[in-house]
Amino acid sequence: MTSRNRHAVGRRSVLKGAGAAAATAIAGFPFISRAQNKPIKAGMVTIGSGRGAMVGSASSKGASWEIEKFNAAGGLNGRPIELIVRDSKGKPEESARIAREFVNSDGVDILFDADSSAAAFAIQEVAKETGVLTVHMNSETSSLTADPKIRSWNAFRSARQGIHDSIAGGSYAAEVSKTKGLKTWMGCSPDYAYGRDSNKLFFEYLKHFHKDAEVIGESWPKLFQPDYTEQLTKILQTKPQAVYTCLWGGDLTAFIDQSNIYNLFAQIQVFAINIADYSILTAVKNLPKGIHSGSRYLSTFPATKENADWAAEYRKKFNEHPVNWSWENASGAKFVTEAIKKTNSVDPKKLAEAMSGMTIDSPFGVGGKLTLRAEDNTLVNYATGWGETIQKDPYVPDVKAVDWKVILELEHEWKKANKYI
Amino acid sequence: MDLSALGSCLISPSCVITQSTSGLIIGLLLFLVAAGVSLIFGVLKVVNFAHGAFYMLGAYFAYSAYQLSGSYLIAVLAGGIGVAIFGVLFERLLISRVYGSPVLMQILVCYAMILILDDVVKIIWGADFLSFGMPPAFQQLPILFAGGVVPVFYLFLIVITLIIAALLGLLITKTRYGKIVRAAAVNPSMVSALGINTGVVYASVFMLGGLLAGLAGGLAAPVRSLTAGMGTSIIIESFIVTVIGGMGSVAGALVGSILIGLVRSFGSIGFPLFTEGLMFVMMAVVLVLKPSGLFGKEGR
Amino acid sequence: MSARSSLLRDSLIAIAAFLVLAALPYIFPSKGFTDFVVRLAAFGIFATSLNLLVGYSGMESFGHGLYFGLGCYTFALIMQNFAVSIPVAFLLTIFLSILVAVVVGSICVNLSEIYFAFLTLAFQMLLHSLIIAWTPITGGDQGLTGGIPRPPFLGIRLDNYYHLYLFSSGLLVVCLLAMHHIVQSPFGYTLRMIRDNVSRAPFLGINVFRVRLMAYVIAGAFGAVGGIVMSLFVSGAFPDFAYWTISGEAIFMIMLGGLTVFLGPLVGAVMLLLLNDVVTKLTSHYGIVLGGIILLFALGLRKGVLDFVADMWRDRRQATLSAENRSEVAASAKPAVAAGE
Amino acid sequence: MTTTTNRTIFSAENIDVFYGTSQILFDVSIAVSEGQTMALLGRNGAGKSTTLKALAGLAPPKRGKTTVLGTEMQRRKPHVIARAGLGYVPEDRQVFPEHSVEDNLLIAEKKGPNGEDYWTLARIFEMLPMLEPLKGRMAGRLSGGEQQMLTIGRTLMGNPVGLLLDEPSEGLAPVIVQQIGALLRKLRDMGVTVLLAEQNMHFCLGIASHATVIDKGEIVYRDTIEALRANEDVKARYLAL
Repeated sequence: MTSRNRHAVGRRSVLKGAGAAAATAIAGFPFISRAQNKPIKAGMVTIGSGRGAMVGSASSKGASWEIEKFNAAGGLNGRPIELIVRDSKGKPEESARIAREFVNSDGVDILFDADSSAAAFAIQEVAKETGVLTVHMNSETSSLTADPKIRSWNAFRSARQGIHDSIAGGSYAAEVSKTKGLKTWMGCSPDYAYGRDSNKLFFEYLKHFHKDAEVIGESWPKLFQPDYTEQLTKILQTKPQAVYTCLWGGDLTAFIDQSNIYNLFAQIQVFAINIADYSILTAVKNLPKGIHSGSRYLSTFPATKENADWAAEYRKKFNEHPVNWSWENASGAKFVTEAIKKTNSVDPKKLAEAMSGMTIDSPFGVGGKLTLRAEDNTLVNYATGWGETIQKDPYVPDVKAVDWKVILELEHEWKKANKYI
Repeated sequence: MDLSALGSCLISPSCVITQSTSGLIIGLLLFLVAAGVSLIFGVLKVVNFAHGAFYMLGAYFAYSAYQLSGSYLIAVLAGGIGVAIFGVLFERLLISRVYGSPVLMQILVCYAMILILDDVVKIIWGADFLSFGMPPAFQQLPILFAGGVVPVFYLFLIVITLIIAALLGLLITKTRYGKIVRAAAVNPSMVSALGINTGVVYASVFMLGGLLAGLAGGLAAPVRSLTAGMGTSIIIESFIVTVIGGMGSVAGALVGSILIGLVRSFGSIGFPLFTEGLMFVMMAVVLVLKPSGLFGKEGR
Repeated sequence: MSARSSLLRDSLIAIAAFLVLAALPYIFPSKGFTDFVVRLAAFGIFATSLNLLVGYSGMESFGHGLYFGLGCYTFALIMQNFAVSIPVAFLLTIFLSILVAVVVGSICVNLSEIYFAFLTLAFQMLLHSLIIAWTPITGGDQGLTGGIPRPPFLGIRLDNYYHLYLFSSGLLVVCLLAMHHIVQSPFGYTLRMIRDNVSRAPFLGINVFRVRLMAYVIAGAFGAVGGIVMSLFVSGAFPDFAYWTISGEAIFMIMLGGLTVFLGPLVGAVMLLLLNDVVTKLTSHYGIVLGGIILLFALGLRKGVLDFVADMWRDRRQATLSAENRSEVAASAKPAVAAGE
Repeated sequence: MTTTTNRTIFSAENIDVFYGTSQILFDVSIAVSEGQTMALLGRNGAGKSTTLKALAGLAPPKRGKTTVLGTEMQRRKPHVIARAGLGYVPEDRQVFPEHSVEDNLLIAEKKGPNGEDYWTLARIFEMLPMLEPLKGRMAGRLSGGEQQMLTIGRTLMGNPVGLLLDEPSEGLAPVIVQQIGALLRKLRDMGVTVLLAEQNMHFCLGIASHATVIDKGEIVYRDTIEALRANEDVKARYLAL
């Protein structure tokens, strides 16, 4: 996925692509690096095709809008940022290749990783090797920044993080369990790194907050598995009181649709961390009420005017609802533009220094602030909470925010337990 | 591995019923796709890798038809007929041009088609996944049967796919058309010399395969999320079915599909992390012991 | 020309090719270029090794990625977990690949055509399932991350990109030379004879099973070398390298470049990698563009580029002998008759 | 019942046929007129089968033309030629082995070029009574002779105006060969136009009226079959084994 139009990444046409193809076929031969252009170049690696295509679509919108604002305000002394978006097709090795190509051939100043978690690790290797300023905008896998062996001085994460969400989820689920008397649990998470981590940590913190909780079964659908019947019937056989799932995207909608016909939600309390996102809420035709969900992105949470305005403007601009990736990428781009303004430079060392520990005003933060924590270059203080679904807008009317003090405390212990600190 | 869980499931009637229906439903939808793959291979000797994309198209056609008409029946028919037409065009315009070429060249054409169709779907219907929604008629509580749980919609799917399977079986074994198709699979030049236009036969087989895949896509749409690339997993399973059942055999495709469905549903209890591997083990075992498949003819 | 003198000639060509490759980074001083050649080395070796089966032996394997993935993971795992030198890990990887190829090959090579294709595919997917399921060792779907240690050996420091470039180009040249020697040897002729007329071979005292198995094992070993280069390039391993699509890509390289000419797969690898890189760069509609180009090749040329060139060359030479024979070839390929054969 | 006239039912005119790059037929011409049974004689590999295949459209000629009822057919697909009224019975009895005898016949059922519908299942069984009790049996399980009868019957089901028969006696027991000979005489008496490719001249004697001899892809002799019988020179040069 590529667009050289810095004003509207979302607007593409085949014809224009063909014209560009003809024009750059000679000049754009991949090995011949061209002279540094006037604009500041930012290269985004993301998924633009196949089942993950929506990642690229939302990510590029979130980031490009922020960049557009920066450019409209005059850029860096008149130098705008040019965002180049390329499709890794969901293959980590291709992500690594594109990232290297961005740095080595296109000479980008900033690398935006809006790809999968697996790709984030591959891109992290490129970041370490090349020293280019890198922002991971979608990867939620904690070890990417928590593990000092993997962490890099020039790589930041503007996405939410698995460990934070698990602590938040565990504490919320424990509250619900205590009031509803839920003891037996089952997990149904996708069988890949994110799913396994999220599942494991959720139950770890559930038990931390609620000693009586017991996991009596697990089922592991494959990522992008079309049919969850076998997992659903297994859940029905095991008869837990509650189920945790971190399925996401189209997998989650299929899971909800299929659960509905088994009448699962009436029999079992379901905690699905990824439902409260407009990509799911608006797509599912018969959204059951009473599912517990973590907040991904909601225009009503945080319940501020800034957040509601941002969502409304986004909708007007792109004719679709913003989603989790939108705010994560917007935030990543915002940190970078703020750092550029602050340092008046695109030098990676200066930018990294500025971004480390940086706090910005943001509609997505608790109290309107987001911070890139200095000790591990990762995002903290973003709005996170849980609530129950209803069938129509605002879908999750009452989101209970989870206290960041609790999250940070337990995160610290988790890091110690994993010998990261 | 959790063999004790599998054991205790097998002695519990409720578990057996629930898992069997889930195996049946997975298997029967798979059958509709695999039967087309098997038929096309049997008659044209073409490994139609693009068949998963046919299934995807069926789901999307059904989605749009459902948006326009609000009728699930019309949606499913639109999926089936739309893909049937597409199948004929694909065969006439592309695949028929590489009949004489090596198998790998045909696969190359199919692969190109998958790339193009996934992109076209993304352009027309968007990069986001779509959810069809359960038709109101099926928004009912599941039926309880001997302790097992069977959703009404799945019961409907099982019945309708079994009817389609039976009709397909009759079509292939009893009608003149079916006899010609089977004859063309064995000896196309002789069929041609008897005054039958094999080009039409080939196109019709693609039409039939497309119809089945399109119906499968439409039928499954209410419970599967629609995305570009949704055909990839089903095509691999279809090939496993085709190999296990025997290439070109409709009965083999049915048995193979149900077998895969059951392996998935019971495997998820006994080997939750290795169900995929289990299917490939099955395929390898069949290929080693009886390369032509359970229902295949030897020496072909 | 005797086998010996042709080996000498090939070796000279190989040395010249290597020297040219070694000099190129001074002309294109871009890491983009060296990256490209390293990837090309991985895929070039891999695709050519598959063509030993597809083109020279008539064994259409769909599961050759088994060896690419195996090579990639084995090498990366040995380097990460044991303090051995790169040549030792290299040889251990090849040894393991040969073992696996002997076992898998013994089961597969007796099957005919499409069944061989599917069974090899099944074994490859088995490895893929194993990689995905065996998370503690392989890293599962996340891949093997954390980088591959590269202790220097013989003055070669693979953590330097130019050294890695030289090492990969050297491997590419050596492997191609070795494979070319194999297909030109009596063994290579035996392979082609079996391909063209399998029923005649036993009458000539040829043990078809053994010859095929040997070809399969040789191809597997070279396929693993491609995987090793890839693991050095990405500094790790990903399950995609054992997925069926990797076999598919090698097949496309062969079909695009040509299967009747020894260098066809290498040319195909250049084409497919360039196509991928350029198309990914230029358009968001990657699938339509790449699919369209593949269709043009498949339906327009109906053969690989080098096949096409070779045929043209042959035709030109024959033109004086019989100007009209050529179109007859086309006419005899009537679909109705041909599809049933 | 028709009798022999001078109207040509089907013909080949100056055809050249290639397999790949090697030429098999050189400037072959042959015409069979209404009601005639013509024998095409020659050694194994002389080009008899290829001539029949060229007429049937299975080995399209590179040059020259073929006709059926006066229409040019050299560029036509086999099924078009079959529908134009030319029936082809291959030499190796290509029955559909997994279809029943009855299904083999029914697959081929069609009207002739002018709407003829003389041949029905009942008439075929009347003509080939040995097939009727076997009608439910898989064709692959029939004996060679039965399969030969079946392929002839199958082609007749298409109500052809002309029939190409490729070595119907080959590899069959003498008693079966006699039966096939009787069948061909019956067809001749019914006025069916036949081109009969054979190595065995004696088999043709009571059946064919005329003979054409082919050798190395070229026509070397044509006359009545009686004249050929008397011509020891031609027989020795082109037909002796």
